[in-house]
Amino acid sequence: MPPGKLISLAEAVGRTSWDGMQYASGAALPVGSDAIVFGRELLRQGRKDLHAIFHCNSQQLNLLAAAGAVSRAECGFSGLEVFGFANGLRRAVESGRLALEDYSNLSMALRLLGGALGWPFVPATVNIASDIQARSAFAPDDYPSRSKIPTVTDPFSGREIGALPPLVPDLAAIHVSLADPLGNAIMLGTEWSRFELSRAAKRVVLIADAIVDTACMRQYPNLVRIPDLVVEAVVWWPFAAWPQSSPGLYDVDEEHMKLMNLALATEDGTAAYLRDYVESYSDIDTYLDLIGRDKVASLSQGPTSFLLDPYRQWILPAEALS
Amino acid sequence: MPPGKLISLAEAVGRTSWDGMQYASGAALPVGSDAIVFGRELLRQGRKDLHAIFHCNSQQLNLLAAAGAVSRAECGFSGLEVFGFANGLRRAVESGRLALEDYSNLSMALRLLGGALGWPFVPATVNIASDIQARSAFAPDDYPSRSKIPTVTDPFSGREIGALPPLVPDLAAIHVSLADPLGNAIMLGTEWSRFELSRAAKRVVLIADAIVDTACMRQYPNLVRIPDLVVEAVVWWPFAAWPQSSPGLYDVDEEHMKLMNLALATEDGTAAYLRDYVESYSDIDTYLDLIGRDKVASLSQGPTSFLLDPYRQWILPAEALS
Amino acid sequence: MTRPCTRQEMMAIATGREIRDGELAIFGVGLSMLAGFFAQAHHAPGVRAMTEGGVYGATPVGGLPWGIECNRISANATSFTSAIDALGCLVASGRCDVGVIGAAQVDKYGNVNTTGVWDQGGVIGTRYRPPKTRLNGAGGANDIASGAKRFIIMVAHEPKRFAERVSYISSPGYLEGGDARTRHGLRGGGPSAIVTTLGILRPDPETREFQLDGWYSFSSIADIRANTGWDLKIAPGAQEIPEPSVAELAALRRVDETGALRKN
Amino acid sequence: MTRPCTRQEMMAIATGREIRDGELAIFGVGLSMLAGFFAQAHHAPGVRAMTEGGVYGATPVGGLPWGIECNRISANATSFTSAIDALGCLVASGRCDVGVIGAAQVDKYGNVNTTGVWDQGGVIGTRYRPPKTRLNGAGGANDIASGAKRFIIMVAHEPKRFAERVSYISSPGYLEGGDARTRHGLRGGGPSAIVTTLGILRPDPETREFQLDGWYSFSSIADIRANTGWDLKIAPGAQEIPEPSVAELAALRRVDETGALRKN
Repeated sequence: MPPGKLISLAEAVGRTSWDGMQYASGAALPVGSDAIVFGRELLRQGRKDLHAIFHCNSQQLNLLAAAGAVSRAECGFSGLEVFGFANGLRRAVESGRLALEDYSNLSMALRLLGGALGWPFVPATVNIASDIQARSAFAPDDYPSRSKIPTVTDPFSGREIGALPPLVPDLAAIHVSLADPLGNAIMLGTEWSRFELSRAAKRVVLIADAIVDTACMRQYPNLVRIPDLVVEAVVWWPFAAWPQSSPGLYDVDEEHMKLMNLALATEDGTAAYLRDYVESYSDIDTYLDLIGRDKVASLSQGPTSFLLDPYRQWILPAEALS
Repeated sequence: MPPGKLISLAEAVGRTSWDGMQYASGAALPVGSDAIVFGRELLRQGRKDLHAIFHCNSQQLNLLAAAGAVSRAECGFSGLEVFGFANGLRRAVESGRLALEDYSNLSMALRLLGGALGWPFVPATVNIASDIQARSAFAPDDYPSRSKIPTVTDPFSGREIGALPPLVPDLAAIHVSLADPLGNAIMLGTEWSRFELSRAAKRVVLIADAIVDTACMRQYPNLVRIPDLVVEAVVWWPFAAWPQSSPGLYDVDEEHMKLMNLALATEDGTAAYLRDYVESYSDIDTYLDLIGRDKVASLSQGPTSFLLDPYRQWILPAEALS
Repeated sequence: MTRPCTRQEMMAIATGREIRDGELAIFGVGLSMLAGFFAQAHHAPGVRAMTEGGVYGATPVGGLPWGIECNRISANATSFTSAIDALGCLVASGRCDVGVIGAAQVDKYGNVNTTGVWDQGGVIGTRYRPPKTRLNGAGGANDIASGAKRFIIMVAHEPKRFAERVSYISSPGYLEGGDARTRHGLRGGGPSAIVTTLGILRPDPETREFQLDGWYSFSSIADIRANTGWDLKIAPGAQEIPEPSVAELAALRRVDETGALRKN
Repeated sequence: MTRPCTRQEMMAIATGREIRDGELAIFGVGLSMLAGFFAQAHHAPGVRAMTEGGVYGATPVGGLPWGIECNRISANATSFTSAIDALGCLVASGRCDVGVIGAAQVDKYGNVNTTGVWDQGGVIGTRYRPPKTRLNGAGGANDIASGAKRFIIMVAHEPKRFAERVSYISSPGYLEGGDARTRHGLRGGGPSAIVTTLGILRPDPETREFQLDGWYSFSSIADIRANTGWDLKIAPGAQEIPEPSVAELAALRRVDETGALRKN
């Protein structure tokens, strides 16, 4: 059955990305289900001047920002949850190298929904009456801002609410637990806003931890929240979200989360991280070696492993995917 | 583990319904996944003057309208798909007994989403420039109507689009394939707008074809699109959508679909139908007898039966549910 | 008369020919779904088909589905989502390439009425009043007509169905003609063809008035004009439409295995 | 000093006491989640808890979750949906009874800054400029603060965190005080309490200025005033807050099994 839309990671990045593009990813919360391996490959291929659309910051945005590849970003949360502030992103923001436009976690998701529906604006009952509405990093002189979240008059009551600008990213690289070669995908764990993102973006590439036979999708069509008809390409890459988690497949690598964020706090640390963890592998095997085969095994035995059980029978082996 | 929120159908109707209420149901397409057994019980308990919110007409609305229990209705499609026009509904509309406010299938779903999100209005790029926008059965003298789908000015472009009125029904009776006693629910087949409805309505009662142990939900949390925290009560009723289908559980009963719609075409036929198929059973056993045990068995062996297979092990037997 | 197929089959094949491989397409239930799945079976294997309910990747099994979510179409789908997804994210958004809708009544600008039949000459007036005969309402057709890049109207060619002006616009065609759709802010491109049991009508590129573009081997210009409720113009280049090929008819009859299109 | 528990534990317990059984509640990650799950474990078994990501029915296993969607909280959930569902349908809509949020800086009207620290006295001016120290942004806290019926702010009580006026309103409290929330069209009721490592502040019913409502056995009015960056008023009826009961502390420590709250 493979390849269908299955292509290599390098080819996916080469075919769908360019300098200056609006690049959307992350789209899950900061420590899980992030297509960070796509971001590593963006750096390997030297992409720069990205306009990053991340519902929340993730280690991917943290890395891209630390490496100087992002000049504008929009997100709802810029930290790393219990792992603290995102050092790479904060350095880029504090230095003025990266303009970070702030929204909230709901408004980012609603903006993706608005893009998906082709709406000119999205009603906002949040972000109003705050500095998120009043201040714009993209239009610093517009204060109080009238261009970022302007008001709109409800025709029923005559009262004003906010209007959010919809998002239509050039590309979305979306992490999914399971995909078939046609591009149907199953997400285990919260979708966060990956459903909306998959419909908002002009082009969609799936980064899947495992590839399953389409028979799996026919057994569980209600789980296939991203259908093939919105997907351009599928990349198979185990541990694609590492060091972050993928519910059902692997846990957070706490040690590397800390090591990585510490490294990204400085220029030198970032250079070392890029050398050791971005440029250093040549394929999936050497990538898994880099993580460490013991760690791959232990992270796979997490408390959510049972969530994968119903689908294991359809997972295609590596031999079938080349 | 039962009862949790499990209550009888008669108690659910008695506790949550009243004359004149905004009653939402249907919420799947016309020949499937409709909580019609709740509608039959509304008639058994003599409810009247209902304001029906049905994304699409279904045999339930057709029946309620034929019986004279509905004075106002809003829907996006008023037919019965390949089974033709809905004779009970059309009689009520043509006679002027029932005011039917027309929307489209997308705008009904968006209005539920708007109710769910607590928005004052929902942007509309559909229904505009049509008689759906221009004419209102609820406000017949308002022509061209300015109250039903007024215009709103997009603050980004200055152009006008439509504004849909959100829906917040008093009660939603939602058909689901599987529920647990806590009120977590799995829908097999398209959700249509049941997700949005479950968040828009003030109160939610689930009508489930089968009850499963909560362990099923913990194995498949991504399938639980209606979580217990929005659900007030759960009613177990096999073949709850009959004569319509429930993907994975039973097929459409073509013969009864036709018999029923033919009956609802006349006052006499409706009276006979109410006597024979609404007032005639006293519990689940006599209801299944009415359908016919052979038919129950044959309709259960449909081409989608395999969709239920993963969940069969958790289905609680009738003995556990009383 | 020894037609190679029924009028309904010819209409379904002519509609299916309008659908191109790889397109994102939405089909209603009934005849339009058969037309779409015929196209998929014959010349557009890569058509990305969906239904209003968000059923993806399916082809019907066991004959014409009873409805969009019915088990015959649910049995081999790869994804089920929702109405907002299919009709909103994929159609009203402007992403859908082509939709197929039916009509009880259509007018010379391709406006569609599926809502009702009114007495007094079909004129409702400036006060809403219930129809003499209530039909099905707009369903998803209004959303397709508003948002799809183009759509095809399938309709039986009878005088009562082809009006100078529909009583009620359930789904917008070109409204008053010309650039009216743009002025009213509709995103989609409008109807590209009216495919009937007698032939095909297409809009004039300027006025958007529908003109006769083709007739079948078993119909004629005179026949079609006699069955059209406005003074139908003949498009430059109008001609007879090729009969179904053996392969086309075989593909259609595989899809329509219960013979729904052969009943009249 | 022989405190029965750490300051952070006291803060978590005092926060948990604000949550009532049966309420629809949303907890952020970290300390606020521990406070919420403590309430559920101790006196509010029927609390209907959710996270921003749409994780329902879960209680964390194996210690403090790393994040809202992390495996420790995914392992025993009954439902996973999405951000729009949790933060939109259930919180911004006005349905959620209570939320718990953190703060880097809070002011006397309960406005919260989690976005940054600016130099020049923390005044940004009328042109946007990047912060000297970038923090985490609003996350879902803005949505909770805008929409929840009430919310509780959990914050370490230090002078730099308690300002007359926050530099940046990431999440709105009572804005300029009085009925400002209503005038600005915010749906939710605003902050009902600021629970700190030293005590509890509550808003004056008219002015909405936060006043000292209670102190812990190990703190005092003087201590709290010295650590507050505005001239803190004392509410009528302010008093010492009861120490944790044995059952409360046991419940908290069951939830906080890795001792995250006992580190300082």
